[in-house]
This record gives sequence, C-alpha cells and structure tokens, in this order.
Amino acid sequence: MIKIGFYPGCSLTGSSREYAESVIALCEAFNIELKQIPDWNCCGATAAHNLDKELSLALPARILALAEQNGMTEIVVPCAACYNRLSVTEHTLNADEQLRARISEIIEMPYEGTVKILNVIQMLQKYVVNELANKIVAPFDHKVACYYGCLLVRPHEILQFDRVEDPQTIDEMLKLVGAQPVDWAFKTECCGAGFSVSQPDIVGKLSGKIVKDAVDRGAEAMVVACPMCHANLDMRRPAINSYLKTTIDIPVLYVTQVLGLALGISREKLGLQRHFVPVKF
Amino acid sequence: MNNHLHHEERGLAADVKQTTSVAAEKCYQCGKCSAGCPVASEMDLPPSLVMRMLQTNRPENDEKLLRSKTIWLCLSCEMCISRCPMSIDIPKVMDFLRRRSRDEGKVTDRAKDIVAFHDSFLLSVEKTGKLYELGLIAAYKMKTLHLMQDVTVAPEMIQKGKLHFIPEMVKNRKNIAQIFKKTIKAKN
Amino acid sequence: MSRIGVFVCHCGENISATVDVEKVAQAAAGFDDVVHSVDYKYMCSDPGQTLIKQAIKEHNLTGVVVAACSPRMHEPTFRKACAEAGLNGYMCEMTNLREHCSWVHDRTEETTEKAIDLVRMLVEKVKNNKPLEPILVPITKTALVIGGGIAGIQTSLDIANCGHKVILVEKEPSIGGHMSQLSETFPTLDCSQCILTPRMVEVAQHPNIELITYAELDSLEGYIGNFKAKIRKKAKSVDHSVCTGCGDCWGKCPSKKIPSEFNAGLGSRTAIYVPFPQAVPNKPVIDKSNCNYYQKGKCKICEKFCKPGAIRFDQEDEIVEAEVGAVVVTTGFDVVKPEFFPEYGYGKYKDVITGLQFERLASASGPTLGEIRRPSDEKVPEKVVFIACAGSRDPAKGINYCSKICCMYTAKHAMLYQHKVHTGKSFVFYMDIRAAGKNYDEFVRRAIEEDKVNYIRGRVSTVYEKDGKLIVKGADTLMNGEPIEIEADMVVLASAGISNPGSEELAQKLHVSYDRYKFFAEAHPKLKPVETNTAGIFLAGACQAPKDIPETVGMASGAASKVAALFSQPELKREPLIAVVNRQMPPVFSSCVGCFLCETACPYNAIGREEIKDRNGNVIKTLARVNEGLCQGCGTCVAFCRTKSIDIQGFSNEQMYSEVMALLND
Amino acid sequence: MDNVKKRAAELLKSEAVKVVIGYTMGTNGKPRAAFIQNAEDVDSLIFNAQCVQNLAVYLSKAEIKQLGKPAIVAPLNVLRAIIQLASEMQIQENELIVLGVSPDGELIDFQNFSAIEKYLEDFNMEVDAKEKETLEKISSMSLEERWKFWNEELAECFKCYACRAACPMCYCHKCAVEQNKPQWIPVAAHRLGNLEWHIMRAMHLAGRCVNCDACHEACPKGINLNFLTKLMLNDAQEEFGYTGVTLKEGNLLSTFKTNDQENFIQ
Amino acid sequence: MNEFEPKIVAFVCNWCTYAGADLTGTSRIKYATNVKIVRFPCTGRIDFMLLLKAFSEGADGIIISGCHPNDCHYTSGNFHARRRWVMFRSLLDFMGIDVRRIQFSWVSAAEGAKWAEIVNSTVETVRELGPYSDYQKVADFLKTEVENG
Repeated sequence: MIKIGFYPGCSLTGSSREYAESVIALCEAFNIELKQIPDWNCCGATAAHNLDKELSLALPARILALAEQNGMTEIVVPCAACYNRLSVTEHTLNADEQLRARISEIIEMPYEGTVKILNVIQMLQKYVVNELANKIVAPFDHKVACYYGCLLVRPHEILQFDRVEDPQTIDEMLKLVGAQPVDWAFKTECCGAGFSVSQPDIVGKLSGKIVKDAVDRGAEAMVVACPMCHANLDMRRPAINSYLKTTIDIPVLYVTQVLGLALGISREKLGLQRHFVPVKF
Repeated sequence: MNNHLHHEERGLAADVKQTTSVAAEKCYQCGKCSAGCPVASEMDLPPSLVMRMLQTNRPENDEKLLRSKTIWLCLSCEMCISRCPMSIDIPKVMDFLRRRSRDEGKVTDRAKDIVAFHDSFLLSVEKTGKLYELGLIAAYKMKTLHLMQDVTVAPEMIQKGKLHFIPEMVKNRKNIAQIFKKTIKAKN
Repeated sequence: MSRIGVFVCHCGENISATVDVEKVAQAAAGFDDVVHSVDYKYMCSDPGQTLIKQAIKEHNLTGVVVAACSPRMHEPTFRKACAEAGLNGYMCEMTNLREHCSWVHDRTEETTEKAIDLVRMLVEKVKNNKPLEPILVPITKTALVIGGGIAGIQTSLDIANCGHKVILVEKEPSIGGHMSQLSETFPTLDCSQCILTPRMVEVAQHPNIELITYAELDSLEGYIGNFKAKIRKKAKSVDHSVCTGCGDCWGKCPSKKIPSEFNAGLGSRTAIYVPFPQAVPNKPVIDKSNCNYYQKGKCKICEKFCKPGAIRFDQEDEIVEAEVGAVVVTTGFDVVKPEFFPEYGYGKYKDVITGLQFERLASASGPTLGEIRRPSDEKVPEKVVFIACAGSRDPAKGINYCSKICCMYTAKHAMLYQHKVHTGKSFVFYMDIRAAGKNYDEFVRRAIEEDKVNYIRGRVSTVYEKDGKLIVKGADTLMNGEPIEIEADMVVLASAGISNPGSEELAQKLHVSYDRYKFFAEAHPKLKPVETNTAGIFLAGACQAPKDIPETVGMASGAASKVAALFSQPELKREPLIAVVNRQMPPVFSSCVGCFLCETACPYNAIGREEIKDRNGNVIKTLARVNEGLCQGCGTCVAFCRTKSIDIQGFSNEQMYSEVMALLND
Repeated sequence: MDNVKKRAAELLKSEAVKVVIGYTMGTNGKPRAAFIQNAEDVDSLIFNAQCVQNLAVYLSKAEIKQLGKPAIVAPLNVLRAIIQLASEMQIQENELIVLGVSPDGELIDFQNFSAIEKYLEDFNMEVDAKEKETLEKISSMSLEERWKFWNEELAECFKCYACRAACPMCYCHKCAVEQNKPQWIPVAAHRLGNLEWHIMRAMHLAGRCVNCDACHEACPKGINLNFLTKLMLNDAQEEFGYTGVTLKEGNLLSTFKTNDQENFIQ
Repeated sequence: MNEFEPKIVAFVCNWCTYAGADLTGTSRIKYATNVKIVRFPCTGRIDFMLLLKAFSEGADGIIISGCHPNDCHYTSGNFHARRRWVMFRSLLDFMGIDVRRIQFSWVSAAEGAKWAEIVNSTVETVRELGPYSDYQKVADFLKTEVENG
C-alpha cells in the first residue's frame, strides 16, 4: 500500500466531486491510499493573487505547513489551479527566506518547504503507469483531444512539467489505454478560467474556440485534468453553443475517468452521471 | 561624485520594478504578448501597450493603466511570458497593477463584476476557510444584482450533487481569520 | 655611468608658447648624468634630427630623451635617428611636452615646472633602458584556410594571387558553402551560383591552391610564421585520382531517400553522391552512415558499375601534416534547428520552412526547379507569411543578437515570391527593418511599394495547422496591438544565424577566443576586425558573426591582405617589447619558482614551460618561458609575478620604478 | 592515530617513502614537527588539537627534499595546502604520500589529489564567525583609527620573516622583499618597511592563502597579521565567489570574469 | 599661491588613456598642472607596489586609468587589473590607507574631455583631503637617512 498526502481543494468537494471520486476510485484500483491533509483550507485561487500578494502566499502556505505537520513528504493535488498556486508558493518561499519567515508568522505555524507537490498526471506517472497495461479490461478506443490548459504547464520555470508548447504527457498516457489522441492546436490555450461566473461571455468565446477545434479534428471526447477547465467546457456548454451558434455535444472527461473506464470501474463510481454534457461511452 | 549621472526613478514603472523586479524598459515592443493573449481583443489596452505606457513614465498614462479594464481582464494564463523573448513577467505586472488600482480606489466600473466575484470568493474563504460555492454565487448575485444569471444551472448542479447547502468549514477558523487580518485586511 | 642627452623641442610655438623651453633645457642640464641639453625649434625636422645625431657622436651619449610631442607620434622617428648615429634605438625615450603639457595648460610657472618634472622622469627611466634588438621570426609562406565557403574561396584566391601557397580545407565533399545554396542575392537579384561557380573552378585550378575537401583540422601547434597543422582527410571511399565523375555510381545507388544537405532537407540524395551538380571537385564520396554496404555489409552496386574502378571500400581516414605560416578561419555559420520554434511548429508542419529552405525552393537548381511549391503537397502557395527575427533578438531562447542578414533576405524572399506567384499574397511580420547598406533600404522599399508585400509590425505568437492552412496568430503593434490571424499556405522563418556546431572545439584547437555564442572573436572590435588575439591567425566571414556576402568578401580580402603583408617580409620583425623570464647562474637558474600562475594570466598563451636538466637528463627545475612569437607585450604577467622573475623589456620594473621615483623626488 | 602510525611504519619498512613528516611532542610540552626515517620511531607520532603547525611548509624545503620521498600526516590545513601547492605545480602526485587525518585522528585514505580535492569540498574554507566579527570591528573604525590600529600593530614587527618561513605558500626561493633591482621594500624594520612588507604579503597570498594561521602562530610578537590574509579570503568569497582551494589551473588573481564589480571605477 | 597644490601621479595604459590624454591636448582642453602621466603598456602591467611607492615618495593622489572593459588592446589586461584593484583597494582601506586618494577610471582614446574632467575632479578631491602627510610621515626616515648620508 502506497500512502500519499491528498489535497482535494474546494472544487473537488463540490462542483467537481466526480473528479475526486474518479481519482479515489483509480487510486483504490492501484492500492494507493490518499490521506487528506487535516483541516485544509482553500488555496485562494485567482481571487487571492489578484487582490493581495501575501494572502495569495499565506493560504497555500498554511496547507503545505499542515502537510508538513502531519509528516507528509509528498502530496497529490488533482486540481490544476490548486497545484499551480501551491507550487508557485513553494517556489517563491523557498527562494526568499525573509518572505518565508513573514508568511510563517502570518499563518502562525512553521513552514520548511519540504513537501513535494504532484499533479495528478505526475502521480499517475510515478505510481500507476507501469502497471496500467496489465489491468485494462475495456480499451478506450476513441479519438480524444487532450486539453492541458494553462495551469499545468505555465510557468514552466517553476512547474517544470512537460514542455510548454504542444505538451504530450496526457496524450502518451491515454495511448496506453487504447485512446487515439488527435493533434490539435488549442492544448494550452486558456479556457477563460476564473471568469466562469463573472464573465460567462468571454468563457463562451475562449472555450468555444477550444471545443470547436477539438471537434473539427475529429475528437469524440475532450480530456482534462483541471476542474476549472471542466466547468468551463462542460457546465458552460450553453454559453459555448450560443457563441458558436450551433450545438456541440462532445463530452468532457477527466483523465482519471478515462483511465477508470478502461480499467472497468463503474460509471457511477467515476461520477460520469454528474456531467452536464452526457457521456455516452 | 557621479550621483548626477543616475536618474532618480519615479512613477508607476519604478514601483513595478521595485515590487516585482520586472523592468518595463526591457520590452522592445515586438507584440508577441498581444498576439498570443487570449483576451487581447476584449482589452482596452493590449499587453504590449501596457508595457509601452509604463515606459513613457507619464502620470496620465499611469492613471490610464490603473483605471483600465485590461488589468482585470488578464486571466493570468501566462501565455505572454511563456513566449516573451525578453522573459518579461507581464502577469506579475498585472497583479501589481490590480492591487495598486484597488488600493487607490481606481477600479474601473467596467470591471466591477470581476472584482465583485473576487471579493465574494474571498469572503467565502474568510468565513469558512474554504470555498462555499452556493454561498459564493449568492453573495456575487447580491453584489452585482445579476439575480437571474445561472438560474438554470444551479438547480441542475444541485440535482447532480454538485452543490452543498451547508458549507464545509475549516475547524481552525480563527487561524484563517488571522491570516486575512494580517494580509488583505491590514491594508484596507 | 650613463651619459644622457636631452633635446627640448619648441614645436614651432606649440610648446614654447606656454612652456619656457630654455629653462627646461637649462634645468635638465643640471640633472645627474645629463651631459648635454639643448632646445631647438623643430626637433623632428632634418636639422633637428641631425642635431641629435651629432650630439650622440660628440658627447658619446648612452641615452637620449627627446622632450617634444607624443611618443605615439614620433617615437619611431627619433629611435631611427638614434640608430643611424650608432645608438641603439631603444636607448631613446620621448617625453610628451606638447599634448600632455603645453596644449593643456596656460603659460605659468607651474607649466614649466611640470615640463621639467616630465623630463626628469624620462631621464631617470632612460638610464635604466637596455639596448634591444628586434625579434626575427622565420616565416613559412603557406597559408591554411579553413572552410571553403565564399569567405574561404575569396581569401584563398587573394593570397594565391599574391604568389603564396594556400591549403584550403573544406569539411563537406564540395566547396561553395551556403552561398552556393542561395537563389538570387540582394540587393541586385543576381543569381548566386552564376557569380560563385566561376570562383569555385578558379580555386580548383589555381596552381598555388591545394584544395582538400571532406577534411577537417585535427590540431594546430606553433606560432605566427611557424604553425604545424594536422589535417584529417575523411575517407571518401572513392579514389579521386581514378574517378572521372561520370555519375554512373550515384545513378545506380539504391539508397535514394537521404535528405539532401544541399537542398536543406527538401530534396534527397544517394549514399554515394556529389552534393550538387556544380560541385567542386565534381567527384563523389560515399556517406558511410547511409550506405547499405557499410551499414548492412551488402550492396557494392556502385563498385559494380564503376568503369574506371575507383571505389575503395577499405579507404580509411588519413592524417596529413602541413607547415603553414598563417591561418585564416572561414568556417561560416548555421541556422537554428527545428526544436527552437515549438510555437511555430517548425519540424512539425512541413510547410513551415526556414529561409535557407526557401532559397532552395526559389533556386533554379532546387528541388522544384525554381517554382515556389510548398513541401507538403507541391501546391503553389497563395498566401505566404514571412516571420522575421525567428530566433534572433530572443534572449529567452539564448540569442540576444540581431542576425543582421534576415531583414534583407526576407524582403528578397517576399519579392521573389511575388515575382513568381503573381496572384499570391505575402506578409512579413517584423520588429524593425534593418537595411543599412548601399542600396539596401531602397531594396526593401521596392518590396513594399512595387511588389506590394504587406509588412506588419509585430511578432507572431503561434502558428498552427488547420484544414490544410497554417493559422498565423500575430498582432499589429502599429494598430495598438490589434490581433491578426492569417490563414497562410506556407510560413517562412527568418531563422537566426548561429555559430557552426564544432566551432568551440575548433577555437580551442586554434587557441583563439570566441564569444558567448561561440562565434570567433576578433582581436579588436574596431581596429582589428580580421585578426584574432593569436598572432598569425585571422578571421573572415560569418564565423565571426552573421554577415552578408559583400561584407564577407570584404573581410576575406582584408584577411588575405594581412596574410600577404605577413608573407611579404623575409623574416618577421617584431618589436622586442616583450616579456622575458630572468636567468641566473646555476644552481639557481632563475628566481622563477615555476608556479605558472602567469600562464593563466597571459591573454596570448605565450607562456610555456622550460625544463632545466642536469647532465643525465634529469629535470632539475621547471621554469616559465615566454614564446617570443606569441607575446604581445602587455605586461600583465609582470605585475602578477610574485618573485619579479618575469619582466617586460621597454617597461621593466627598474625603468618604471625609476620613473615614478624621479617624478616625486624633487 | 594507531592506523596512521601503522601505515607510516609500513611505508617506511617497505621503503615506499624515506621520511614521514608528522607531529611529535616537543620538550616544551607543545607539539612540534617530526621527521621520522625509521619505522621503529613511528610511536612518537601524535595528533591532537594543538597540532596546528602547517606541515606542508616542509614539502618545499630543500633540506627535507634531500631526505627522499616523504609521506605527510595531513589534517585539514595540510590537505588544503597540498592542493594549493599542486595547483601551483610545486608538488606532484607521485612525489608524495598523503596520510589524511580526520579531526579525531583517524586515518583517511586518499587515492590521489582529486580525492583530496573532493574531500575538501565538504569543508568550507571560510573565515569563522568570530574572526568575521573582528574583521567587521576593524572595518567599522574610522579611517584614522584603522591607520593607527595597524601602525601600532605592525610597529612590533622586526622583520624576522618567521611568518614567511611558516607559510606553506611562501615557497619562493627569492622573495620579492629581497629584490634589490629595484629595492621595492626598504630592508630595515621601520614603519614604512613593515607596512609595505605586510601589504605585499597579503596581496601575494590573495586567493592562495589556505587560512591555516601558521603565520600568526609563528610570529614571535603575536601580530595579528593573519587578519590581513583573512580579509583577502573574505573579499575573494564575497566579491568573486571564491570557494577555496582547487586543482584547477589559474588563481583568483590570474583569472577574471567580464562582469567583475567595478563600481569604484569612473 | 598659498593654497595647497596636491601632487598627483597618473598611471595610464598606452593604448586608451594615454591616447585619450593626447586627444585632450589636440582638442586644447585645459586642466590642472598637478598631474603627471606615467605611461604603461597596459593597466595589467601596473604593479600595486608602484602605488605604494608613489605615496611614500610624496604623492597626494593617484590616478589609474586604462581601456574600457572589452576594449583592452591586449584583450584582457584591464580585466586582470580590475580584479587586482578590487582586492588591493579593500586591503588598503582596511589598513587605514585613504583610498579616496586613488581614482580609478576607464578613459578611451576618444574621451579627451573625460580625461580633463578626471584630472580636475581628482585634483579637487585631493585638494580637499589635504596633503597625505600621514603616509609621508611613515616614510620620513627616508629623507633623514638621505640627509644623514
């Protein structure tokens, strides 16, 4: 049994609970125990770093400090936004001792910067990929458009995940379960991110271009690893359709759901019924 | 002896440099940022123009920047810096300008929805330690009076089990409150 | 005991107007060891010089101080005059009463006092001068030219035409370099091959030029006038003395799909090949890495069809040695590789090509015979986007500099395209247009005004392919950064010029310096553009920095004239103002302890090691030793040597010490 | 220490070396250098915290060289000096056997000089905190106070050159102070001669000093002349990122970076 | 003239500053007479001991000048010199020797006006500092020795 620290983040307990459900289901299948960071809080997301620098560091620092307090050396952070905020905080505070001291003082606990932060892809690469082939019962024989968004790959200097133009990690992983990734142009274009509620029109436009390109290239499903991207591409489909002046019904799956389906995990356990755009696989 | 050789730096660009270490003068206006920015067409000032205006070091341009919609439209997607030949951290500049704009009460009306959303978001985090999505939407609606927005989405979310009626709470809420008190609230 | 003569010049009134020259001469007469002191209207005039010569003889002078103008002006004049009177020229010093005194001060007592001080300083210095003889170095009058592009061709021809031998080494099977790949050349649009190939042939036929193709420099030792080069001739697997160049072999070679270097990957070649039809020499080599026989042990079809029997599968690399007196490096440049532009899809999309590839498309000898057809489907592109500064001026990717030639060739490309595809539309994304040169800006204006090329000021963010089109996302910064999307059929990148792979290694072999981008460094950015900091090694062309053909050819002729000047003398005469390591009687031999920290301090690698051995050949002591051919006389080693074992002639410790002491002890 | 003695005895017995340079107890109760040529005598070798003399100084002394190939007992200071001497071509690997000793007297085997260099990476050659405080204390004095301080400090010097004799890096056969064409430094021990001698000594050791304090230990007047070399060491680290001795060719002052500081140059 | 006139020695390289000072002359730009130039091939040649000698022999100020970085006639002599000066200045300062009296500068062959400025400003600085009698006193015995034969 492998034990890893787990930071679900707010979305995964609410609007994106199917992401959490599929991550957990997948980990169970591979004998990985996810241990939630006790009493974790919100990372502050875009709102905090738009409005206050120290707040935007303090909220993630509290999470990391709690992980340290609980003896965790490695945590998995499925939400790309949280992964990004946590990684940037770790990097910033490790580079500036004075600032780290100041933030420690704000959150009223020590923070050493010892926790390794993994996104869900990195976690899968590290613990799952090698055993994947043996466990496939239903190859996911579909054309997929792997969508990385911004937060998994940028800023590259800090995250050091995949390459910044035309990343391939998710594509490669899905090939292992029988999917055929399409070569498309919008892998790392922004979907509108935090504007889901405040600027739905912009989300419709940005996400619309992304969805359209995926469909144009013959993709049958879009695959994501970020709840914000998922919300914009799935939940905001009406805005997308109204921008594109057509109806597009390509489903949007989390990478963990695709892998789960290939392993034969039930649709309910993977939370597929929670999507706005129905998943018919 | 040669103090007179050094220009004293003043103005917004100097503040940007001091706070973020981003030197606006490095920009040579190639426009690659504006070319790649997903929201450039919605902006009143595309990112390369923001850098140029900082370079001019003129108070009226500083003022325009702080009152622009651009700074609130920036999604922090980091496309600009990932392709900038001079590695200029424009997102960091945008962060700085947003904070300065708010501190000086210069947020443009055209961005009030965006700021209202951020405020509602942080209010939720401050009160509960986590994001309470239903509460966020309610608070946002009250702030913006966009009462009818998403009336169709919310019920479906509830039906799909995506919205909770009772917020999840951090146990050590005092700790969270302290964090807010020492950071964002200390300044406002 | 020294016998010093002092000669104070009025320089007309230039000095005497503010300095009381008579008083200076009188004061000098009172200095220790000064036996003769006079002033005169014009010391540099014939009668002035005669005055000095006579005094040397009459007073048996052992040293002369001429108090006149800057030594940078007349030191050689007076040293020569002294030598003519039988006094070693290096026993003459000048003190600068004009530029450093009379011209910069008013006529006051202080000015004259200062003049007296200046004379005293040099009197004290000259007492410590030693007679020196110029250093004579023999010269091997053969030049080694490395690289057979237009720079190497021009240099070789110019040197050879001066009557000196040249060895021209080229690493490819043919000379010609990048220029042979070009279609037409700016700003005149004349055909590149038409002007180049006659020169290539001239090189091959010149009696003074030994052309060694398919070869590289293995090592270089020695110093100016006296280098020893080892040249590695790569195995051609073909005996060129037997081969007639008939072409039967490459016509039959079954490996036909090898990307052609000459066509920048747009065409293919065989494993036994000549790079292009006008190649010099026009005889093939076998590319072992792609040959069926070398790789799989079976084939030998070329051997079967070769009537003269020239194929030699057992040929091996051969090292030849050559003695040369000068080296000219003309290794040229390269362009950035595909992985440089992930955002532009170069390497991923077939129709995103480099400028060099476009040259091949536009060239009558190219894979499309000069028709502009895009690589993916050979269709004539209706919309072409040219992206300038593709890699240049991009510090984020490690290239800070401007590649200099791209603005011009991009204008040329767009123009050629418009000439060949009349219905086509072309767009150039640019940052600045750098067209400084004779008829250059006019050329760019012609592209814009007459050929209707659309110039857009802004850098492209990304290029992606969709439905057979290349979507180019840019912005027009002259329109407030307005976003622009162009659906293009082909995209041409004005790829940055970079140093050739292997140039760092070559620079180290040659002991010349290179800059942070691995371009070779010139000895002085303004005054010594074709010299390196190693005497006897010169540079020409784009191995120093990206440059166009006229500039390359000018530089090549410049380097050739430097070599010719060097070879024009029977022996190399060098100023003896160089460093020397002191020598003493055994058992001490020298105060040098052999720590060799001077070795790293020397900018010229001029300090070597000398082993002192006893009768049985055992090493007793290892000392530093200055190579007279390499030392340039900066004296950095002198200030560095803890034991003062190394000293510099003409500015020795004793000379400088005395000068400083004299200045203050009044 | 037993292992060291054992190894020393083996080396002498097998004639792999002719002499072992180490420490022994002096008659005054203080450790002194020992030059052991017989295996039976190795028992007199000692090592303790008082063994501060830098034995590397003997490696370049003609009298010791005459004895034949040496082995040397080498605590940290000696190891550093060996590497610095090697980088200055003063000793070669095959001319010497190094018996490394850890601070608690255990034998450390070194296959070659590179191994010593590697071992030294773990020990920063730094001016320690207390000494740094002293440097800062002096630096914070006024110009006049500093002048007075050093004039008084150096007034004691009578130019016995014990500092030079004890320094492993002062191996020159003819020191610049003994040059008389020109006479750079006045011979007599007066204020100017002392001042110039100590300035020159510090400059000549800049980037070469191994911070062993042998010069100070050797000074009969107890002059704090080692603080001049410590200042140089500290500057080298702060200004140029100097990290300590290395086998690499070149030295702090015989190399440069194009972006070295020059804020003092107009 | 009762005012103190400082004695200043300038150690300059042949290729840049010496030529620059020549240009000051050909441009007829005036400067103070206090400075006398000693010509070296390169700043890399300037021995730090010569600076000490200058002070002990009565110089009140010293100017050191050569080619700008990257312009050295010998490629890198000035870089070596610069590093040496960093260490030397620090050592002198630490020992209470007044480094304000040593003016370092880069003056190119084209900077005739700059040379005049450097000279004038150095003369003014040293004039304000007064005679360097502190150092000269240390060397007093030299004179006495000479006087006593």
